[in-house]
Amino acid sequence: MALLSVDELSVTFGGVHGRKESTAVDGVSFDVDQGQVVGLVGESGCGKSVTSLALMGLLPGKGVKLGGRADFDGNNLLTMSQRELREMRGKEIAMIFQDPLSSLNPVVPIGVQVTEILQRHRGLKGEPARKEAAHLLDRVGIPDPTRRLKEYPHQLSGGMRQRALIAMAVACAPRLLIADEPTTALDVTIQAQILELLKELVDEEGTALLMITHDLGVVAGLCDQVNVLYAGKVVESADRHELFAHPMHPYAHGLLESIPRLDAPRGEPLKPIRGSINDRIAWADGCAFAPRCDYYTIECLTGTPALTVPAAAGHQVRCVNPVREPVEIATLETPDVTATAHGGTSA
Amino acid sequence: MLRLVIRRLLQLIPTLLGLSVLLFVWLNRLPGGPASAILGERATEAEVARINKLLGLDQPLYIQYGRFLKRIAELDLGTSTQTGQPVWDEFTLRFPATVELSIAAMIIAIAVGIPLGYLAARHRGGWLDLGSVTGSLIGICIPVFFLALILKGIFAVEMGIFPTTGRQSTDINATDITGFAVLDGLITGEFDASWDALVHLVLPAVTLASIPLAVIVRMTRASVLEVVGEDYVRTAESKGLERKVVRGRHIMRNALLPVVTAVGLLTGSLLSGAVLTESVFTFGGIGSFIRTAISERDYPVLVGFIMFIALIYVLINLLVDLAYSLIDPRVRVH
Amino acid sequence: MTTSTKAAKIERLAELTAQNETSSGASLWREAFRRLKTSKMAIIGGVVIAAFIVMAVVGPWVAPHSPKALTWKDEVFLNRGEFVGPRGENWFGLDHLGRDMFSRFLVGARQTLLVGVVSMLIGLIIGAVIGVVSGAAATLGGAAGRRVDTVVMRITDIMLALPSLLLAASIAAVMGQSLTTVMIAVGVVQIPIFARLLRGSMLAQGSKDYVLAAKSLGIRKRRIVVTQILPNSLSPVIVQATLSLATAIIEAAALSYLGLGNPDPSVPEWGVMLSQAQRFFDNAPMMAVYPAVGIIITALGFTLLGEAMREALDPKLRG
Amino acid sequence: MRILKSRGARMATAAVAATLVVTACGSDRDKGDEGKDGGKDTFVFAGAGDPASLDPALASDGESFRVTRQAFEALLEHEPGGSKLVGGLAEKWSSNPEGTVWTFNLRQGVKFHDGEAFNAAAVCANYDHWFNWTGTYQSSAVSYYWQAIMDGYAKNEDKELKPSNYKSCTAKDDNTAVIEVNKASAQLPGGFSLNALAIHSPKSIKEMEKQEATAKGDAITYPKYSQEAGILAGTGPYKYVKWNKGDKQVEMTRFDDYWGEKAKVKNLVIKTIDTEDGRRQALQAGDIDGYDLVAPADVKTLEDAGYEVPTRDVFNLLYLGMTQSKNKALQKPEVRQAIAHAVDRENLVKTQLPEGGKVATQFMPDTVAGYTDKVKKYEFDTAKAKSLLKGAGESKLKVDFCYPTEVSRPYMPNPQDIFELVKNDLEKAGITVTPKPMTWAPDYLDATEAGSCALHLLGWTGDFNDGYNFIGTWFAGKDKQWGFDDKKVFDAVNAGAEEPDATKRVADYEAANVAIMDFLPGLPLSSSPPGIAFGKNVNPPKVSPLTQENFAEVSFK
Repeated sequence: MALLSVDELSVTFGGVHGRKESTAVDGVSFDVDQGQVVGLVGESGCGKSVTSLALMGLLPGKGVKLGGRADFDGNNLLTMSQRELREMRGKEIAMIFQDPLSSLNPVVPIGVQVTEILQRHRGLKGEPARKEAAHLLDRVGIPDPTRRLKEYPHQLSGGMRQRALIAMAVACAPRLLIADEPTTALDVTIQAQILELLKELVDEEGTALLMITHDLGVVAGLCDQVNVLYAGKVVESADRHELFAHPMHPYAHGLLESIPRLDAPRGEPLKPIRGSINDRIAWADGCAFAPRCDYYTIECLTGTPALTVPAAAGHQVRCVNPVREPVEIATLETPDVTATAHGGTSA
Repeated sequence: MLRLVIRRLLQLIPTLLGLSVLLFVWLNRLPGGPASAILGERATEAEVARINKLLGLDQPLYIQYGRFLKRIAELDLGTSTQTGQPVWDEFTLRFPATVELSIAAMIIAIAVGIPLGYLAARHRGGWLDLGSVTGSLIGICIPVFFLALILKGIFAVEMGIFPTTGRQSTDINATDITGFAVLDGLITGEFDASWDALVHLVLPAVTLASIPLAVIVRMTRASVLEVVGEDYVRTAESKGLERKVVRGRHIMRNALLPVVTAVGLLTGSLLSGAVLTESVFTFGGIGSFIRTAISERDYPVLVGFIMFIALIYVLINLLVDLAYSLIDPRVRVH
Repeated sequence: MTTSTKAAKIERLAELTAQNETSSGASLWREAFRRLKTSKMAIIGGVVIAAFIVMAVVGPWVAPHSPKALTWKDEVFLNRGEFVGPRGENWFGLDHLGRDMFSRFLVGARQTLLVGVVSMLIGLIIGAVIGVVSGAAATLGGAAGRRVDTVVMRITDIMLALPSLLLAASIAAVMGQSLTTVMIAVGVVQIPIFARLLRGSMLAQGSKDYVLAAKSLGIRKRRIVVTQILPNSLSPVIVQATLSLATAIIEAAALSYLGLGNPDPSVPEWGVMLSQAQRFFDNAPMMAVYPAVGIIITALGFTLLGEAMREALDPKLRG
Repeated sequence: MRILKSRGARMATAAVAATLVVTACGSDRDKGDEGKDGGKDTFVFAGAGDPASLDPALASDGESFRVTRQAFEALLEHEPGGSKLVGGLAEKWSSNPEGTVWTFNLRQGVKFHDGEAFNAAAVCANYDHWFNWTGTYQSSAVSYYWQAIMDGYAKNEDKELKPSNYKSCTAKDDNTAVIEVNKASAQLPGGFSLNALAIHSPKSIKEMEKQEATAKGDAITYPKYSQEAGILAGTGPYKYVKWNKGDKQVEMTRFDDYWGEKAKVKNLVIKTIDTEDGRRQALQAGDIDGYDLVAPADVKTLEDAGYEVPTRDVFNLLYLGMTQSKNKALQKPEVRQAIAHAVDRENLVKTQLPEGGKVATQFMPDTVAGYTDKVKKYEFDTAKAKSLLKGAGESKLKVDFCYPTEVSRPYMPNPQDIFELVKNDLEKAGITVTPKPMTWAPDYLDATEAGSCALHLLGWTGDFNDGYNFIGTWFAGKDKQWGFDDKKVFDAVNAGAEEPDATKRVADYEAANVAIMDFLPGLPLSSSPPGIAFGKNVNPPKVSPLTQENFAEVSFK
């Protein structure tokens, strides 16, 4: 059975003192198996980060309604008590955040920020903790770790900071690692290195990785299974090759088409998706993507489209009239991470 | 670090000089001298004139200012017209009392204010939040002397829990070493004296604490609210750290930065609060002394005091900056 | 293309950025106002202030008796500690000289408001001028400007260094006692605060991209300050102004406690009334409580509104 | 009205307090009580201001004398609780008919605090010490009373000083001292009773003479010995232990070799609490056992609560001063009379002044020899005031009215209130009054002395029982404060000044009073005793019109 299986997860904000409710995540389901890398793709605001926070139990208690279930080997994360979650976090499930600078405590030395988690979950104190911390920093490729331990975040470079964060995340060899846009805040070259590092770690440890990104390049480079999110719902879910070969949902299709192609003839314009995520309609009335959709027909407006399996097994699509013709992707087979890392900028 | 200290102290000099001129020009526009202060209705014009002549108050302003500067240069703040004693002695005599009071007040303000502010922030919108916010607002809005009167009326006169005036009961003659009544008791082992002094401190300290307390509560609250939303707190949570670690190491250590600055500035303002508080409780500190100095136009004392305050103010800010650079690594670098 | 047209284009661009920014400033205001209307603090504060202002305006007309005349002077026996409490014709009772407390309270509101507003304005205007000068100098003045700035700030340093009450007291002492003195004294204390504040937020604005852009495009400095920096620097000042009204009223009360208040005690002003009444706190506590509560509530009103405005204008405090 | 002391009020105040009281639970009752238990062998009395000097010779204010009086005694004293001169350190005294040679038969077996014996030599040592003062000691800020009584010094350093009236002091024998002056003076023998001229131990005087009073910077520095216990030694029932300036208190202890009845309570502490309500609350809370200058409003309250609130006889005078040079209208007798008629002095005394207060008909209280009923009285009559003004063509009279703030004088417990009442009366009579508040010292005193206040409130507390001590201070000659020149008045006043014969002198004073009240240079308002209060468990001393209470008489119930 899956390590993490999310089933009809929904997150609703507001409702407290007069603020109107808004549903950020609207019945999302997906699984993550042992050692598997699963991508959660979509433009910002599609609810992918909220999903991750919901799984970690990091959403504020007040003004947030959770629905569905998210079973982490058998027990539902959503109903766990804070105390249980505290036990779980950092040890079983760890998370890497988007902005390494703001995600590190500016007034606490890196060393402490690493050792504190070791102390918490592995009971390491003092010298041994420091040794282990140094070892971790070394492992994530931070040179001269013992010196770095004493330094403060502002003294590190962006890449280093992200490495440090990763070091903390993997410190207790968690079984699931959630990475929320881990590379977005970094320069392109660094991005690649970080992705490489993640890849290594996952391969070595057999850690499952839930990669949350808007960057199809990252997905192409890393993920086994990909879920495309739009307006809080999974609109397409397939394994990497299948998706890149035959994206069926017009949105996914659009995303892929909008990747600038290195081999595209000069002068050929890019093909971005029209409009923004704000021009949408409620899922209840029909397909939220309809307003931006090239293939949109009147049928799209008859209630929420169901997740169907029109083609290959395990390739689900939430669309009334899926796209049939494939897109040519320069990087379809064995995508080279560094080449595509700076690819998708659709959102 | 050392350079910072030196630079600040150098900056102090022009400040004080400017201040001295300012004050001198001000105060010398005031009429009269010590004569009528001493003699009351018995002072006849002739006598006033004679005494002013004796003191050289009849000489032109610039000469007087010359004398004044010379004195200042010799670190001689002059002589109090109220008491006929050197201003410096009067200060050293009374300052410990005020310092003791201010410290007590600050301790109350900090010890109560920071936790309260934190809790208010964490239970935002809750009754505690509401209570402490309104409380602190009232604390800012209630005239200090009125608060003093009420506290005194209720806890000293009605209930008789605390004494109404003074620093120590008259029958306790504690040996005076540092001038800090509480401390002296501890040093000499006269614990009853210490306790007695402490009991005398409570009401004035609480009164004096009201404003800093209010400010600290609100600052802490605001700054905790801000920090709680920071990414690194989320990171800490994502590591599954115990609550107290998250609170202490990750929230408070950042949230307190602005509060530290505030505390520094407040300490300055305490001294003017002391003027009112001490005179309501006739607390034998510099505050009540200054109050009479104000109404009796004891210029040497006023000038001396204001210079003194300016000095303290600068020193406190210096300390704040040092403290700041100790707790915030980002400052240390440049 | 010719340089002239190029320059023109640059100008246009800069103006666009400027408009863009200021308009965003304007929308900030609209946004803030919207938030203000929903804030409980603001509503309570607003109501209190409104009530206070109404009282100050109509008070003297609706006052049932003369606030000055010692109409019932034969009924109060100070030397026997016999005061007259609330009764039919005198809702708040009589003061220690046989004047109608209620009328004095009503009329006192006007005086109190007057003191508060005028002294706040003194602080605001002078402080603002100083602040703008050094702020502008610091943002655009180059080396010389920075020198000007430091000098000005030294001066405000000195003023800040003095305990406000002491400063006020010595001013009152020098200028002799009068209502004007009180207002000046209390106002002067506010000057450095406003100066610092305005300068601070101007510096902050000065480093914003749109200003840098405008600068780099060589738009006249005065223009930048007037059209761009100032409008966006005002919000904290307005907040402070509201809060200052509260502090002014309280400081004024403190001054009259130190005997430096309004010279003519027959003219009712809450601060004066309070400091007079505290002598009889034991025999007639209410005599002190009325003006005291008046002061506290009013100050509270202004503080609440000020705080609400601050929260509304400062996105950080929202959540 | 006690209703005001209602629960409602308390709740209101309590509520306000409660929001802010944070740690007010930190103490326990008995500790708070210690002051009171300790009170059994320590009597704590609160005055309104710090003493200026522990040496009475350098002092000129009541706060100082309140302290020094317990430790020092003069040749003559006033009878306990009265204003009649009686023997002090001198049992008997007499003078020659010219009133220039004063012979004192000294009390025997009197010891000073430093063990020295009291004798004629000691007396002369003191008088010669004062007479030979030099430098700053000659400033009236330091030696006011010597100048008041004896005019000048052996070598006057300031030509404006009058030549000294003091001639010599000789010790006829151990117990007989003879003091000679150049001419008879109204200041004698009263002056001999001043505590400022109290007798110090010769040994201590030697020490004092080593120290200088200096005038440095902006102020006069009193010699060190006058600021601490140690050198100073008198003959009083108490001797100095310590002047704790920080805690604003002078601590004294019983002098066991005192010649008379020894002090009943072992320790005496006189401390300063500068506000009226501060003192009252301290008494109510049991922090002190008594205090002076009780606010009139509190007298009844304290009495009802069972405190000892004895009433002093009046020995002071409050008047409405008029400066004719400042406001020409005041030069018209009708205007002055109109003002006199306009002011409701009855109401003032009835409502504002403490119990025992009296309306003043002339410029001396009825306890002083020279007081007479034959003076012209000006009853309250607004209508008459109006018509007088009309007659004088001053119906639209405008006048400045100065009053002191933040001060309470023995004759004027609450100047601001008195000002408001008088102002109100004057306005009723159609006079426009411009209030001119000033801080008591220096502004108000300087202004009034310089004659820059058309109307003002001032007064006087007698030093000893002699009429000249009152009227002489104001009307002995042209004075800016009054700004008039009227030979008739001046002569009448001075007639008594150099009259050696006591009875004749009194007659002169009565005549003077009549003359003054006919001319009406100002309006005598009232004589009122400063209130004094003691704890419930205190047997108070005889209270004195000259506020010369002797705390040695105090004992606890």
